[in-house]
Amino acid sequence: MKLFEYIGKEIFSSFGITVPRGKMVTSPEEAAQVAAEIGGTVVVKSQVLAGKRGKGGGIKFASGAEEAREAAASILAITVQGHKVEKLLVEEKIQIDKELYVAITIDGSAKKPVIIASSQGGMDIEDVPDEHIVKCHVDVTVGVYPYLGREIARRMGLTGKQAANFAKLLPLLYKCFKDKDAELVEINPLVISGDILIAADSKFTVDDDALYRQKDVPYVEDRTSIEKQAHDLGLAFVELGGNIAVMANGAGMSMGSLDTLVHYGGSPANFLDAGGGTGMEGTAKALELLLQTNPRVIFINIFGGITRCDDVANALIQVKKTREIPVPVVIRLVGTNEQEGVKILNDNGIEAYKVMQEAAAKAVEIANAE
Amino acid sequence: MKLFEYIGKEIFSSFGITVPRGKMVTSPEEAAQVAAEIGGTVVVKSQVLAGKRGKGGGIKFASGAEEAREAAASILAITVQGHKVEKLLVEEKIQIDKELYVAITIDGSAKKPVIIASSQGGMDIEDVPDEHIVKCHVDVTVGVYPYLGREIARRMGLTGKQAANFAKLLPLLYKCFKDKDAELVEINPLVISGDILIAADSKFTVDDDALYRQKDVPYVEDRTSIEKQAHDLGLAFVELGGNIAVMANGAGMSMGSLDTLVHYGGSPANFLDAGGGTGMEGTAKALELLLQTNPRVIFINIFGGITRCDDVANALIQVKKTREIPVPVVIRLVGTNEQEGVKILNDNGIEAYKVMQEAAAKAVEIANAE
Amino acid sequence: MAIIIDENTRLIVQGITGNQGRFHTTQMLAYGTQVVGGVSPGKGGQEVEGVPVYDSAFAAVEAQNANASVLFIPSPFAKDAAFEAISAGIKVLVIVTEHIPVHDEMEIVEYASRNGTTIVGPNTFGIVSSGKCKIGIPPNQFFIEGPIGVVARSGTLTYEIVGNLTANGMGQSTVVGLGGDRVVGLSFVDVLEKFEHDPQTKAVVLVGEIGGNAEEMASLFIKDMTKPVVAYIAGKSAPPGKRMGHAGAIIERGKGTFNAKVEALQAAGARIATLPFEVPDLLREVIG
Amino acid sequence: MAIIIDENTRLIVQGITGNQGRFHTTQMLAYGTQVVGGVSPGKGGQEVEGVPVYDSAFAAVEAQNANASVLFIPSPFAKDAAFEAISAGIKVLVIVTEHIPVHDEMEIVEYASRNGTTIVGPNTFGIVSSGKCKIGIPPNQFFIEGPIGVVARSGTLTYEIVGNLTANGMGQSTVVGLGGDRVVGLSFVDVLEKFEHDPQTKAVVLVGEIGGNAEEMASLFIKDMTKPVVAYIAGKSAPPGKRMGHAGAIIERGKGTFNAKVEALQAAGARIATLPFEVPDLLREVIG
Repeated sequence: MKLFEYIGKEIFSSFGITVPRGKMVTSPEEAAQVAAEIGGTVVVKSQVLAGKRGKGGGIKFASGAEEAREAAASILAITVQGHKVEKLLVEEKIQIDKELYVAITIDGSAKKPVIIASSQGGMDIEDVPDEHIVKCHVDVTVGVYPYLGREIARRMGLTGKQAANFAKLLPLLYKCFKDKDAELVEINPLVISGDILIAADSKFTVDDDALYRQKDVPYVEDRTSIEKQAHDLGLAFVELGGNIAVMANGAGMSMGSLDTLVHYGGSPANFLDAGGGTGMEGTAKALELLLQTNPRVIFINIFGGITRCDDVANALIQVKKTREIPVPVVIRLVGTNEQEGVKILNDNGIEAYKVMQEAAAKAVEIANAE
Repeated sequence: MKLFEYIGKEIFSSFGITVPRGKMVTSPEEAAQVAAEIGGTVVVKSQVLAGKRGKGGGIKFASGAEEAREAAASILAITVQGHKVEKLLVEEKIQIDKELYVAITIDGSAKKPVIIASSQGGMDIEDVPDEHIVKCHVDVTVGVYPYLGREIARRMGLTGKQAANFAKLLPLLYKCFKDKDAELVEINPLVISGDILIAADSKFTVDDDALYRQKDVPYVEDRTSIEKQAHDLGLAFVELGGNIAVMANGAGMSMGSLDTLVHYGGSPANFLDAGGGTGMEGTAKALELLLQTNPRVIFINIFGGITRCDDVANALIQVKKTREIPVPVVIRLVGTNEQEGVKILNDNGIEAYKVMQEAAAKAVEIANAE
Repeated sequence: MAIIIDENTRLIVQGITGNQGRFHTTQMLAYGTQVVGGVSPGKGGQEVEGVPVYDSAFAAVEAQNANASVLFIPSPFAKDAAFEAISAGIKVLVIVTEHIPVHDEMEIVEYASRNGTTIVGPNTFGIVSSGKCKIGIPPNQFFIEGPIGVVARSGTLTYEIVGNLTANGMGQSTVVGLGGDRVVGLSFVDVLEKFEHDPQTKAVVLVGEIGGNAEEMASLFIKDMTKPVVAYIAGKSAPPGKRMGHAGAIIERGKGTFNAKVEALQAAGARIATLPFEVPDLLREVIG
Repeated sequence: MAIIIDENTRLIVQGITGNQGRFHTTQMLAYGTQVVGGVSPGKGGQEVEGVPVYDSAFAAVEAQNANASVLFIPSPFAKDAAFEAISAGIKVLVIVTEHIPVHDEMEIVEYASRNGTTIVGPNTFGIVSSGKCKIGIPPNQFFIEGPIGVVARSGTLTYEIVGNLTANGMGQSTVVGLGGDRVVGLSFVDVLEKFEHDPQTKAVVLVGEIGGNAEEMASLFIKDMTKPVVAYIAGKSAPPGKRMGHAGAIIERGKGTFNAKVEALQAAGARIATLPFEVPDLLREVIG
């Protein structure tokens, strides 16, 4: 789960990391008030889960309450990188002597956290040449000590108080990363302002699988309506925009199904991993979801392991009985309890495919028919 | 630093370990009031840094406020194991189905914490046969997980809810041990009361060297007046009761000096490690301390490494100038700046020994002279 | 021969008294796996399908000389159970559980590596040394003994491919599910290395997917392998920035794309199946 | 020969710009130790007694190919500095600092053991391979080369005994200060084992003290040693329950008494010096 900038900064601050003075607001009036409280020049930043907000007009400077009100009103009226703006962060404008970059994320191949730092902050880290990037893995049983901060500061070319302050910051950032079950904490830019280091932005992603123990992290919704319904059912769902609704069991199998459909010239409406062992009821609800994508055909691809073919067949029949299914259903059904499943389908006048590619080709044929 | 039972229990409770309801009081009136609040039978326990308080009359049961007042008055009037009683803990009397033992301390030879547990609590762990004691070292980079509690519970013969509750308790106790820089946390007895486990007593020793970062642990004074003065000077000092005041540099050297004095028939007044590199001023203050033990002779044994012999000599001369030293001083002085030191002493009419045993023998001779 | 597990593997099931644990214990016994004990705190002394249940993994290992374990334990408790197994001396630990927090996974993997325990998973279907031992949840009927080693990140897709192999008369030496999470115990390279040295294995099927750089790392090893490798990579049609079910299956910041993986594998000499069902034909070409 | 350190040891001094660090750098250089660098964050580029100062241990190790380090760092910062040295690849780390919290010491020792670093101390005078290399704080003049290995828990007492040895013409191969704290890196057994295999060492002096069970553990090893051992145990006259200066020197719950230690050592064949000055005579008896 990605957090808004202002939430990430609140967390940083609670761990002792310096952030600009500021406050989240939702209206031009509040923005004016906060600007007045802060005094001087403020920056008004759209709070959306996207980068490059400045280019989309999502960040404006303002001198005084009136300008802040206007800036807030104009940003609240636009969409930034496709996101409607509902929240703003009004902050003091800080003195920028230099911009650094620092992040901690998870390196799956090393199986460890990795610290990424650069003396060239303020731009995408992907655009920074490798020789200006310092990377360092963290032993999770040891954690991050100040010495690691000193060493990384040295490799970034920092000296004196700035190096000492970076050495203080890094263990705090790691504690943040670990205590909040983060997948990513990123400060870009980390601003050098005199000798002080200030987190001028925050990217903060919390591991979805750890949300059950991160109750005090405010929930941020970043799913479409259907994706949210799927999530509430415990299903992995991604909207793709095509016209073939797809259900398969297993993430790899689902991707394989999409690839096969595309291979035959089809256009999938979604990714849906119905999971292993989802019972009849879950399967029925998954089918209801698929119908919401308004497809021209539904493609079901089941290789029964834990999933029982008869459960899937019964679920399909059940949905058919309770509501109109306005489009054809192409189903491939093999594996556990295959015979029972196929019989149920046949008894209800539905053909079942045994071979995935034949079923996929059929689904594409229906979808692409005039 | 050893903590009183009631402080240890407050810490346990703050970590989620169940303790009896109760409160520390310092007068019979307060004891009566707390007993009334608790209701039923209470136990009034002397708060002194010693074991076996029950045998010394330091623990009494009382039904109701009046009895509690009387019990408190009687305990406040006595000394328990040589300690004057100034504080009492008034607690609810809990139902005792069985008494267990659990402690975590430091095993110097394994260089790790060690968990010690027994199904035979309520007595000194030294008196429990080995086959009823479960020991288990802790990897400090891993810590204590519930599984270790389950396994130890199993080896203690616990089952069902009691085992499950022990498995919950152990990680809390370890967190307590680690977060508070403890050298020892001991619960004896750990009372089984129905399915609940209650810490009916606490022994809690915090590492003196970590007190600088354990500011919220209340300070408990357990030193004699001279020992406290020595501690405030950064010197290690132990009162021993004899008539030869001893100062040496280094703990081993100090012990060796005592051993040598005893070997020659002497009786040391104290252990004093003047430390390495204690300057002139510190040495002078150490000498002042020695005089407070009212010795018949002062024995100074210096092997100068970091410590400079001229500093020690100058300190001695300085003290001699500012106040009367009413007893003879026998000094052995070798090592760094030995010549300078010996010259200073000789210039002031003091002889310096070169060989430790000769000096020790001389000091004993003076002390034992009629 | 086979890799990681074989007919001498003595398995305990942690969480044996739960629905999943009970069901798959039955299935594993039916496949021929030596399930020698189960663990369920507070239920020691019971039996599940004739398998004795113990209160702790230590007790089970002590009593049964077990060397492998499989976790059917809900994610919030999985780390504790994994540490227990590793502490108890288990050498192969299969973690079926999905949705374990990734910080827990990093700690499990680190602790296992310090103790010499092989972790299969988390979020894996498990591992099968066909005809000898199955640990995990795949359906029994598709796994027959033979010369093909299979290593995969995803589950059902692997059944599909193994089902195709079996239908084509191509048995498997060992089928390893690495797991779908971002941090898992075994890498492709770890398993490829073992297949390279396993006399039974004649060719290897690698089932990868978008996200991460595990396939790219694998290609560095494949370059020097003597045994042929056929690879299928799922997610060709997946859009960037979207997590395709698996935590690890996401193209972020332009990394972990289908094309990069396929190019790396092809350059290393692997044959690429465009769709899952092409694998048997490609295998036939490389092993003749 | 010698043990742990020798003429090839390349030392860095962490905390070189402090009073202690500066003073003892001079002393160690005077003894002939190769002090190749110092560490003092923010002071990189300076020199102390001609020794270049670096901002981090990593920088110092990189530039100077150092393999040993000594800490003159206040106790609250000692753990950080020790972890830095170990991470930077230092193989012998001497921790002079006293009053380090024991929980920090346990973590340092554990991390060192995982990384193959030998820890001397904490709360030690250091280690001297006489005539070759001195790391730590003992006065230079008493350490001359010879056949006697010395291992001790306390400092000044060791100077006393080594001073006596030197006065009696008995040089030392290596003198090791284990440190006076409850948890230290090296044990008597670790050092005795090295002396047993060191060709230069003909006899060993063990300087112990009350508290703990290090001497009892040592006696188990001494039993099987081919080289003679003379032991002195300080604290015969110490009362129980009182900490005699060192954190480890305390008789608690009847354990760690003088008598228990002397009996164990005697039973193992060690000769016992009742007082420090008896050591040379006893040595003469055992090595003839």
